[in-house]
Amino acid sequence: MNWESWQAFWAMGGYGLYVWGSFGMTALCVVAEVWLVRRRRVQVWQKLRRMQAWDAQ
Amino acid sequence: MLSFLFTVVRRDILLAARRRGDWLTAQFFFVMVVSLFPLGIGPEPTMLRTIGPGVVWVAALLATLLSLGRLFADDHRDGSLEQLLLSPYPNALLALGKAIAHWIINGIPLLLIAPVLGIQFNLPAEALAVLVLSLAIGTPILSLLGSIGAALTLGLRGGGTLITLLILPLYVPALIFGAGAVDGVLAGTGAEAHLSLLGALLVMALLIAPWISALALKVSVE
Amino acid sequence: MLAIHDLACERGERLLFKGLDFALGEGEALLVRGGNGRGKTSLLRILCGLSAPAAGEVRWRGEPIARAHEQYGREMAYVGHANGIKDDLTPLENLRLAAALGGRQLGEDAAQAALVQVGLARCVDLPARVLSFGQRRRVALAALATAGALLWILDEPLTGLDVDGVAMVEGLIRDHVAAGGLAVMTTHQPLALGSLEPRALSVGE
Amino acid sequence: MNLYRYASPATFHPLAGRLVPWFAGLAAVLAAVGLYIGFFVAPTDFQQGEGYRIIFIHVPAAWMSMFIYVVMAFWSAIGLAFNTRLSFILARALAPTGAMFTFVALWTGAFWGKPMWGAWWVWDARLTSELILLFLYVGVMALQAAIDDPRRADRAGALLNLVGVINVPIIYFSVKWWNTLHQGASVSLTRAPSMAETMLWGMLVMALAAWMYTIAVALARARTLVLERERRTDWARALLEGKA
Repeated sequence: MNWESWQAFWAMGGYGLYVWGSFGMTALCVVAEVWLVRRRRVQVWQKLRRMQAWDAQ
Repeated sequence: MLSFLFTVVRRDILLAARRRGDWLTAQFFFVMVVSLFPLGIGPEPTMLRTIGPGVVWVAALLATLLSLGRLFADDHRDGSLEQLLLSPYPNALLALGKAIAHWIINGIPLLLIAPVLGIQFNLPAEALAVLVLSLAIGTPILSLLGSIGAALTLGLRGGGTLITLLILPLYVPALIFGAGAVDGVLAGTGAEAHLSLLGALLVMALLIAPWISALALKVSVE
Repeated sequence: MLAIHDLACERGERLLFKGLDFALGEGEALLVRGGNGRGKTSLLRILCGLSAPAAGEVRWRGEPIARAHEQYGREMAYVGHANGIKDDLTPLENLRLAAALGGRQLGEDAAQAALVQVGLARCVDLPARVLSFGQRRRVALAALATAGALLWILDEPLTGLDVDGVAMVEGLIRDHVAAGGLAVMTTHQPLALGSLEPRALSVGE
Repeated sequence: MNLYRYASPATFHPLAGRLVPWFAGLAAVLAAVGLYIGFFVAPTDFQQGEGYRIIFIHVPAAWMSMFIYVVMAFWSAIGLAFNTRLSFILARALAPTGAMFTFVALWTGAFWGKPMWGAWWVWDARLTSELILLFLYVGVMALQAAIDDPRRADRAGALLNLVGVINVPIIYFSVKWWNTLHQGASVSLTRAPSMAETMLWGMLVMALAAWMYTIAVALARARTLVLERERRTDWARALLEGKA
């Protein structure tokens, strides 16, 4: 095990800002991308359903 | 085949000659952009000498981009592009002819203006010669690669800004070798290596760009 | 000569037409019918090779046109919605340029004669910019007449023309077909071709 | 096996729908394992301390950014050569993820560079090429976004993609050349920490996780695109009805 305590883990031997800044931004990008893809899917579903209902009339 | 190429080139030059106003804009833009740098940075001669080659080259890229927007747009609007594409010759030849004409109309004036601007930047005589030489090899590359961008963005909303986004990254190698050649002279390491790499880029662009822009024209006109 | 087989065309996500078949021989004309937005122009653009069909193919002398680019380019002439006339050149220069780009020689006298024939004798030396819409259309038609093509593809050739102009186009088409040429055209106006009865093709019904 | 069957949108849509959760799950598991190795197994670097742990995302992100561009070019070429719509859709679905990884590589590069060389940004050959790669991604996406007709957008994007992929090595080489000539101004990046075996494993597992993630996201995006394009076909109509 590398870390003696949670505190040491978060401090990353003084590199906390850089390490967590990198991992944090990566996590943020991944979450944002997944969210955008899902939202797009929902929007397209709604749009297509509306169009189909319109066509049927 | 060759006569078709000549006809396309002659046609574009004739059309540019009938519309000198449009054509001069890019040249004046070039002069102005370059002249703005000393005003922004200060008149210190050694500093100007260091940045001079890069500034002239970057301004040449921007001036080329400015004139590329019209490369196919006018012909597209009045329908003559369709007629050109239907001519009994390979479309790549048409794209090559248009790029050559663009270079003659827009590239050669840049070469002629560049030494004057180089003097403003305190460049010594041999550096000026290499600057012109590097532009002479480099600006055809800019026209050839630019024709791809012009063909892809044909008829799009905001095509003028879009083309910058598409094409500038592709201009990076030409910029590096072109400005580097002049830097090489200033630093005393010589310019041959840079110029021959620039020449290799030109050969590649000549071989590839006309085909791609012909395909892009077909896609855009469809 | 000109044959299309099982042709389909899509615009955006919409299917404009499919399963279109016909063959056209020498001395025949084809009138493409269909309302606005039904794909008449799309069909003509596919026929001249500017657009690719979604399915099927167009053949000229038995060869797919994509492979016969050079020959097809020599034997086909297209007049679209846009005239393809440069505004900064005179009609005379326009005609001679069009001929040169098609790989043909067109002397000044021949070009002049063609312009006189379409009724532009007075505007030969004016830049096309100052001509009216109908006059510019006539320049395009003069270019068509001097192209020496076997197949004419005409998209709404009558738009913008006055009564004389319409009669002139009708005469051009009649002579062309009578001399063994082929013509494919669309028009919304009545077309009086005398004894020539064009075949009809409906799209997108 | 009939490959064309899988290339048909009607087959692709449900198939991709079934595959996405699997790839997403695999990505999550691999990422968990990779992070565990990265933080708890891999030892502290004797030169760079704990700061080097950024390598576990930086390097995989940089790999992915380049791989994805090449894969996009592959699908673009297939699409242009064989006129298969699905290949264009796949190329298009990959672009945003590629751009995301390029951005992550740049960001983590900056956060790594700051403590190691004292600067957020140096004009190093790799960083500069990566930046230009980001521009190339943005260019393709902007071009496709600007074109309304999907057919034209696909083809134009594919052509630009091919030009880009020819240019990437040239750009890399030219930037590297430029970099060696201006040596004084920059710091060499090549001094990677001496690679312990566990570090290599951590990076490989993270790279695999990134691959799985890319496949999952690209398939999900492609599914939406397919549905949008095929909305007038019978299968899409039936599908849209079904969920009513």
